[in-house]
Amino acid sequence: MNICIGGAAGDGIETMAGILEKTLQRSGYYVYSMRDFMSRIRGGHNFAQIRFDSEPVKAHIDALDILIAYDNRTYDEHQKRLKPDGLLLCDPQLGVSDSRTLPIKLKTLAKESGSARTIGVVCIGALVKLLGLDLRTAETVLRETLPEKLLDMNLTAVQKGFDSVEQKQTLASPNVKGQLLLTGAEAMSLGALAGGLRFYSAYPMSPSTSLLNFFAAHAEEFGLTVEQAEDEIAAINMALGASYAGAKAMVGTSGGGFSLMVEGLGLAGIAELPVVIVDVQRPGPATGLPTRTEQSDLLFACFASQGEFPRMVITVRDHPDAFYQTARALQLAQKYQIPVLLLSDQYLADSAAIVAPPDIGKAVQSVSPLKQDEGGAEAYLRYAFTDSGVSPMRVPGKTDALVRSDSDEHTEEGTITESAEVRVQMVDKRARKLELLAGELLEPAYTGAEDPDVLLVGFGTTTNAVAEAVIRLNKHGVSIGALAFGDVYPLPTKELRNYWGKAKAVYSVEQNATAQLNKLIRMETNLSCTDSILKYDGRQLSVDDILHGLAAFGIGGEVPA
Amino acid sequence: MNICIGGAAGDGIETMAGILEKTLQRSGYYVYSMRDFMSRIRGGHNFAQIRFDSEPVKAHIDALDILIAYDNRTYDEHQKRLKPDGLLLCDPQLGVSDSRTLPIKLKTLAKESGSARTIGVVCIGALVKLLGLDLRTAETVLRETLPEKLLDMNLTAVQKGFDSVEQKQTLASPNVKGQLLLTGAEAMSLGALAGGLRFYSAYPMSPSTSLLNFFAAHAEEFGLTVEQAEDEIAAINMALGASYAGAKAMVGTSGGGFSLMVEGLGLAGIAELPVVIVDVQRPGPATGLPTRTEQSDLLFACFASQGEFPRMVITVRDHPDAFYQTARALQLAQKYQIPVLLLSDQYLADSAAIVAPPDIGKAVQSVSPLKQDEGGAEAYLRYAFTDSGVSPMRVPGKTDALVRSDSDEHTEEGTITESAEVRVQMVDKRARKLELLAGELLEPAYTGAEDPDVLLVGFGTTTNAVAEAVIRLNKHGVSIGALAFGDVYPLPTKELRNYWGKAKAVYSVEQNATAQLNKLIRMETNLSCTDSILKYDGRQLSVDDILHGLAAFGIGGEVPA
Amino acid sequence: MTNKTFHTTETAWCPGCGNYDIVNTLAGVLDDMRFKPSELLLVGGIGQAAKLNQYVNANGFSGLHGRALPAAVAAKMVNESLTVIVNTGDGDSYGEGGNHFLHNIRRNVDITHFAHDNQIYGLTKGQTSPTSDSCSVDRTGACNLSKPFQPLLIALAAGATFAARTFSGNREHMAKVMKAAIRHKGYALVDILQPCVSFNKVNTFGYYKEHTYELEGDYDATDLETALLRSMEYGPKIPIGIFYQVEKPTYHQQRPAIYDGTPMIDKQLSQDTLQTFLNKFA
Amino acid sequence: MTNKTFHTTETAWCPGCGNYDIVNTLAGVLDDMRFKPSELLLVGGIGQAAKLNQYVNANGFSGLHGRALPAAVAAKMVNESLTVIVNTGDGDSYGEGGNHFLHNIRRNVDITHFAHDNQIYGLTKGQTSPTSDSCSVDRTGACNLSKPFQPLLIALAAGATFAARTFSGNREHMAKVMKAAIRHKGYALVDILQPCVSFNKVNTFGYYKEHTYELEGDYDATDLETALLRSMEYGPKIPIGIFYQVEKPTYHQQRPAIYDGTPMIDKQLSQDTLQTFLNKFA
Ligand SMILES: Cc1ncc(C[n+]2csc(CCOP(=O)(O)OP(=O)(O)O)c2C)c(N)n1
Ligand SMILES: Cc1ncc(C[n+]2csc(CCOP(=O)(O)OP(=O)(O)O)c2C)c(N)n1
Ligand code: SF4
Ligand code: SF4
Ligand SMILES: [Mg+2]
Ligand SMILES: [Mg+2]
Repeated sequence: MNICIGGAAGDGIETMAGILEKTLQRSGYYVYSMRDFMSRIRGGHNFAQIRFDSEPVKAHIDALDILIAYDNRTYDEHQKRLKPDGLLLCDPQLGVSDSRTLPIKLKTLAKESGSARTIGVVCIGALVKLLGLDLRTAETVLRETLPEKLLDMNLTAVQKGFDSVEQKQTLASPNVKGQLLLTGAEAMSLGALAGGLRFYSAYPMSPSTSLLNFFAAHAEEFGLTVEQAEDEIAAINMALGASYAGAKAMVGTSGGGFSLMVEGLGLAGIAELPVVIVDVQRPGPATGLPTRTEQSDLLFACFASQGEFPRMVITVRDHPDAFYQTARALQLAQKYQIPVLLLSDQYLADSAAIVAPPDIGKAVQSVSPLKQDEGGAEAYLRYAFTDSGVSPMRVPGKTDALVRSDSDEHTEEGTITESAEVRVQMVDKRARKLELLAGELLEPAYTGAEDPDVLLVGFGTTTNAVAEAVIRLNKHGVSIGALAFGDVYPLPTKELRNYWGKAKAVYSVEQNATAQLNKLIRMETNLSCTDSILKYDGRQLSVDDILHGLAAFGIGGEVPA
Repeated sequence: MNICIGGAAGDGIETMAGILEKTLQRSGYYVYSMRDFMSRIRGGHNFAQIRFDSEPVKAHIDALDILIAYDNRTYDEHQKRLKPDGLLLCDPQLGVSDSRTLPIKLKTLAKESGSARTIGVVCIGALVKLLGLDLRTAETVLRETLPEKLLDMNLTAVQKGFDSVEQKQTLASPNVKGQLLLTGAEAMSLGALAGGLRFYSAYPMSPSTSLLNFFAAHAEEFGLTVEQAEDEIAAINMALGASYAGAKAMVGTSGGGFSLMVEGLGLAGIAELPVVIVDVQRPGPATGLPTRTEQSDLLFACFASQGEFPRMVITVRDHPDAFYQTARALQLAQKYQIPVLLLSDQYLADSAAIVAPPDIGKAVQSVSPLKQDEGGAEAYLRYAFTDSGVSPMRVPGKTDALVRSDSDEHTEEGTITESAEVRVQMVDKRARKLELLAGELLEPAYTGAEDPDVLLVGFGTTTNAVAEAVIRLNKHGVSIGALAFGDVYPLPTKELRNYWGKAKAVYSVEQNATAQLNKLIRMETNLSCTDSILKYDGRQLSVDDILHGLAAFGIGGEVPA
Repeated sequence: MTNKTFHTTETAWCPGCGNYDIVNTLAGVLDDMRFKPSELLLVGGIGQAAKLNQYVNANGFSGLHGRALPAAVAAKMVNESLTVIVNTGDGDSYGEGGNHFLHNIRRNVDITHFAHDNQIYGLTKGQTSPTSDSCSVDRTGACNLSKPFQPLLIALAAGATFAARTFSGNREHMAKVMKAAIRHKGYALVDILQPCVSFNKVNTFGYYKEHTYELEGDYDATDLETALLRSMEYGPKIPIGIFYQVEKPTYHQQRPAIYDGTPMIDKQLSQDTLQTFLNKFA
Repeated sequence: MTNKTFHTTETAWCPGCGNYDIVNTLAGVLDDMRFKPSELLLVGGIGQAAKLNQYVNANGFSGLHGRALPAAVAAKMVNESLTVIVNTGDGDSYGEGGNHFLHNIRRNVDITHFAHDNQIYGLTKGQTSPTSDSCSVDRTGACNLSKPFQPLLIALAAGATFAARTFSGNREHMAKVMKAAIRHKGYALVDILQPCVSFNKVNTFGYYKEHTYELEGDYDATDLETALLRSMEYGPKIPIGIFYQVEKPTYHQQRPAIYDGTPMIDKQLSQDTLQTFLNKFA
């Protein structure tokens, strides 16, 4: 089932979607729910799209079973996607003439319940009935979610909605238990906590603000330093100061803020200060489309900052990945004393999904500790020339040794040098970390036929939609497979070369305009894709988009849902 | 002849080198002079290296004919490079025992002249005699260079130096006339003026400060707006405001400052504001080696900023190139309404060379005007969807039409939009400029054998050293050639593919640690170099370094100078 | 809209937002002052307030968050015939843009800066801004554990030649102050108290209405000491008006050799001049 | 060097530079105050002044130009047992770092900030800094056509709880002020007038010696009005001393639930707590 709820900003779409998701979760379903917001607080057009099933759902699709339209604009924008046998749920006042309409006097019922603002809950009541869910589940969720003083009117509203319609659907009885409902931002935040986060600084910026909100809300509970910085430059430099002083530190931002952090990224590189930088991508350049999604900061993340130093770029694929990769990123940053860039995007950050409870222990153990190599010298040398390239890091104040850090090129002691020899040794020392790091890389996940004729390559948050498209095509006999990169730089190349050798054609699937993954692969492996499926209108590639894209290349053709 | 003058910071090496270069110029020689400074004001070790000849000289070499040592450190650091029959000029007080020594009582003579600070001029006097130059030429230069009140003592000093030695060399009589002596920074500044520069803003940062100093010194004379900004973010945003208002604008900085400008770069991209950003590179990351040289911002320049938009990256190869490319960059930025990044480095910025007087008219005509395509609409549309991708740009206040610029994605009128369709059209419109721009690209310059077995590829300021190495090898029968890129992104590929097809092995020659040009070529063409000659100790690749690097690959072997 | 020349268009602001009063008043002021749209340049950063230029019939530049001032002063530098007015938020002006605020006051370029001060980050949904009230004042929502930023005091400390405060709900006062600010030769700051109905539930229209009062009729706006002290008065009673106004040489006036009245964009360096200059390197 | 524990090493400064007096005095002060090198963290940005930490026997962090303060306050946030002292230049503190200056004063983290104010950009060879004298004072070399930046006045306007000025050539005075600043609970700014012998030919040792005088014995450093007014006195006579000092809750004190005395780096979130929290999403 795929439900879309649309209205203006300020209509409470977000709240209603949240309650509905929770009700579906408690009713035992798998849920995947995405958001599409405008960059305004009132008016315009926002929508949430909630897909649920008794089988796992991990991506969004286009075709709708139910459309809930608060206003005519919602109807106009989405009715094409509503299936012929779909259900349009709206107030008769809208005056829509569509045979799929199930009119409910939403406004009247809401007012009768005590406030026009309970419209959403009236809808939920109606949906509960229509879908054959238990009204008590919805009531429990309302009780947990709403403030005391609003509860009564909303309980009335949900009942009125429930009573206003007849049950229409009998769904497969679901039985999903003990799973969590998490947004991408929540999964990432929790992963950071599992990874040992102690310090978070940020300047508000959509769509990364949910991370700041999360950490700020729980700073006391978890004893974290969480600081809203005066700008992004302050945020990254604070994180580096905290990291130097011994706290695992992370910053979160979106592209524009990341641009301002680039000098700090270089400081992390030369001073070998562990830090995780989260870039929750949105369409650029500059302000771009502030509340939409894109994967267009990939090459920027790989080459940001003057000069050269080892870094790692990880793209987050889905909710579990957001948890595990964030925990891993913090640990890798610490182990190799490097900056780790974590690329997410608006789509994932704001989407909610039902996932198995993440395993904290597993997250913590995902990175093996490094056998510390203190270098040859007796005195403490912060930047000792070690074989691994990783020098002994100590916490200032926790040792009698003095700890020095420097943004200039420096000696093993950490003091400025202009020596040509030391410069070369230091660059080489830092670069040596890449050798160990290579063994740490996670190969891309593969989905599909064993020896695929067609290979798709993608990264980050398009992963599950690509996989679903592949599975569907496999079912229709198409020999296709997909590699989904999480770690992208350094680029793991084993599986890539393996499958590339088998495939007759390779396509990259990317949420950007210039096929950046394709470029990166070419740069790193000398392999070049046949073509690419690209989307850059700020709306995430759906399973359908991928199927259509492939069809345009003559692959698969018309594939029924 | 190759002369090195070394001493501590504050010893006046810079002044002395300047006077000597000018004297050599006036004596009719070609001169190529480089600088090696420490990041301090007094003490340490600085040197200038001046190569001159009656034939054009365009790069520095290692072997020295004359070493002028103000102190023992200079002797220690450079004596190995002094030829067996070379001349060491120093005060006997240094106590150096070296058969190549020509002791001169520099300190005594300077004091006798009236000030210990005239040591450098005493040396010049001695050099004039040793090299068989005319003392009056040096005197004229002193008169032009020094303030009135210091003149007498310096004229005495130059005479004393002249009298202190016997003429040792009889050089080929030179006859170079009407040429200019320019540093790289001067050539670039003059090119900017030729290109129509009206606005320059910057924050001081070595090694780019010479540009700011130049423009600030001549702001009144040339009627320019020159502003020292509070930080680099201000500098770029000022330039963009000035550009919007109709002034050709440029900013200059080094890597760290460029990092801070990246968000502004994206603004130029989406708002289609012409601007030239000069990055005078130094070794990074972060503070790195502030007064040294490197070519390690190449990939950063190509991919800096979130999001995607057309840009152009030009690397400056030598002094004439600095002039012409800067003029061209300003014009290309204006023609295509894009940001143009100009990469120079400390080596070129601080080096001085004798060059033919640049042709201002030629510089201005190097970019042909665009046939303006106003788009279909009647009203003025700042971002009209045109075939060329270039929309009509007007100057606010100079037309009744209103001019709007926006960092958000916008409509043809320049107002915010969130429409998926307009977004795609706008991205495509901007990207279309690349088609015309492709016709504008300058292919790399080729030097060497017609069908080379070995191909070198390089970019920017290593160009002339690479060319000199190739010419020397050609003379010794080695089948080798070199392509030197000026325009690098978009990468012109015609000559590259042409010569690559002929060569058996291809090496990139780069002043960085990760072979960034090699990576870029791979990304853009799927061609991969056999290996690379890399230097990243902050000191520029000399002709000798290249010859040694090739010898290590079994090419050329021991090549006499 | 009462106003024709500078008519405003449909906005993306919330119904009831204080920005409506500001844009409408400004449009009226511009009309009263008989500007032509084409000689006006409205500049904004990013935020709700910063969108203002999108809604007014004039030249418009929407730059980056926090970076309105550098773009605005530079446009003025190269074309002094433009009247340049910045409209942008408190977060934009004093948070992300704090350094430009400090240093552009020092430059005294002849531009006008209307800071829509809703004491909150509106567009990003209600975080604490530099000017948010102190947390010691009992409240829910965004507030400052740090010392709240005092725009007028800081502006005066940085050397502002014009510093004023007004309230969007007092349209007459706002119009008067806006006019004086636009007429002022040099950088003029007007901090405009502006209710954000969606996120700032404390500093509401009613709150400002109740707490603001106009500076006395005999207030001497040329006395810096007074201005400093009165600008610190921000609590139960909030004075509005022009706190300080003096004439000091503007950026352009200080550089008469460069800025002679002809906009820089109308002048060109002749190839001959450059050729003559080149010869110095021979 | 008279001092053993915090002995300084060879420097890259010019002979005669005011920084020598500063580093030597500071080493003495640290010794007097009986710090252990390992409990001290000296932070700098980039510039001549910023190199100071390289020459002292203590923990040292040399960050980016203009960005010393954010790194310093964050180190203190996560480890309140460190004594954190920033030494950096006027360009670094007030130019590139202006926004951090404003907002970190507001945070009132318990750190000390010694701004070596040579009124010039030293390391980059003599450009105008925000504090360079006004061009109206007849002079050669770098000077400000913009209004010179007044560090103490701005600091006070931003809400500093400690603001002082001293002169590197008056070592006794400097030592006294340094001690008070280090002891102060909260952010303490000391603007140290420091001759740059290579580039600032106007504000020399002799100049400062002649123009500076100490604030009166009965000066009341707890009165903000007085402090504001006296901090503007900068001309023929330049007062030095502690202009303002009051106790206000520090960053840590304002967040007792988070900062309980145990440095944050010594605490960990237990897997159990996190597990329990996770269950809320079921
Ligand atoms: C570099 C950067 N950082 C953050 C943002 C996100 N952002 C957009 S508007 C805004 C704050 C708006 O607050 P304010 O300036 O007070 O304007 P208001 O919306 O309240 O009118 C922020 C943080 C951005 N666009 N760019
Ligand atoms: C981002 C950045 N911009 C510019 C510089 C170049 N820079 C280094 S030190 C300095 C100024 C130093 O002046 P100040 O802070 O007053 O210190 P001083 O040398 O006078 O002690 C500048 C501009 C830099 N390192 N980084
Ligand atoms: S969020 Fe606040 S400031 Fe923004 S439009 Fe709505 S009311 Fe106005
Ligand atoms: S340049 Fe000035 S500040 Fe720098 S070391 Fe020399 S005297 Fe000191
Ligand atoms: Mg605001
Ligand atoms: Mg200074």
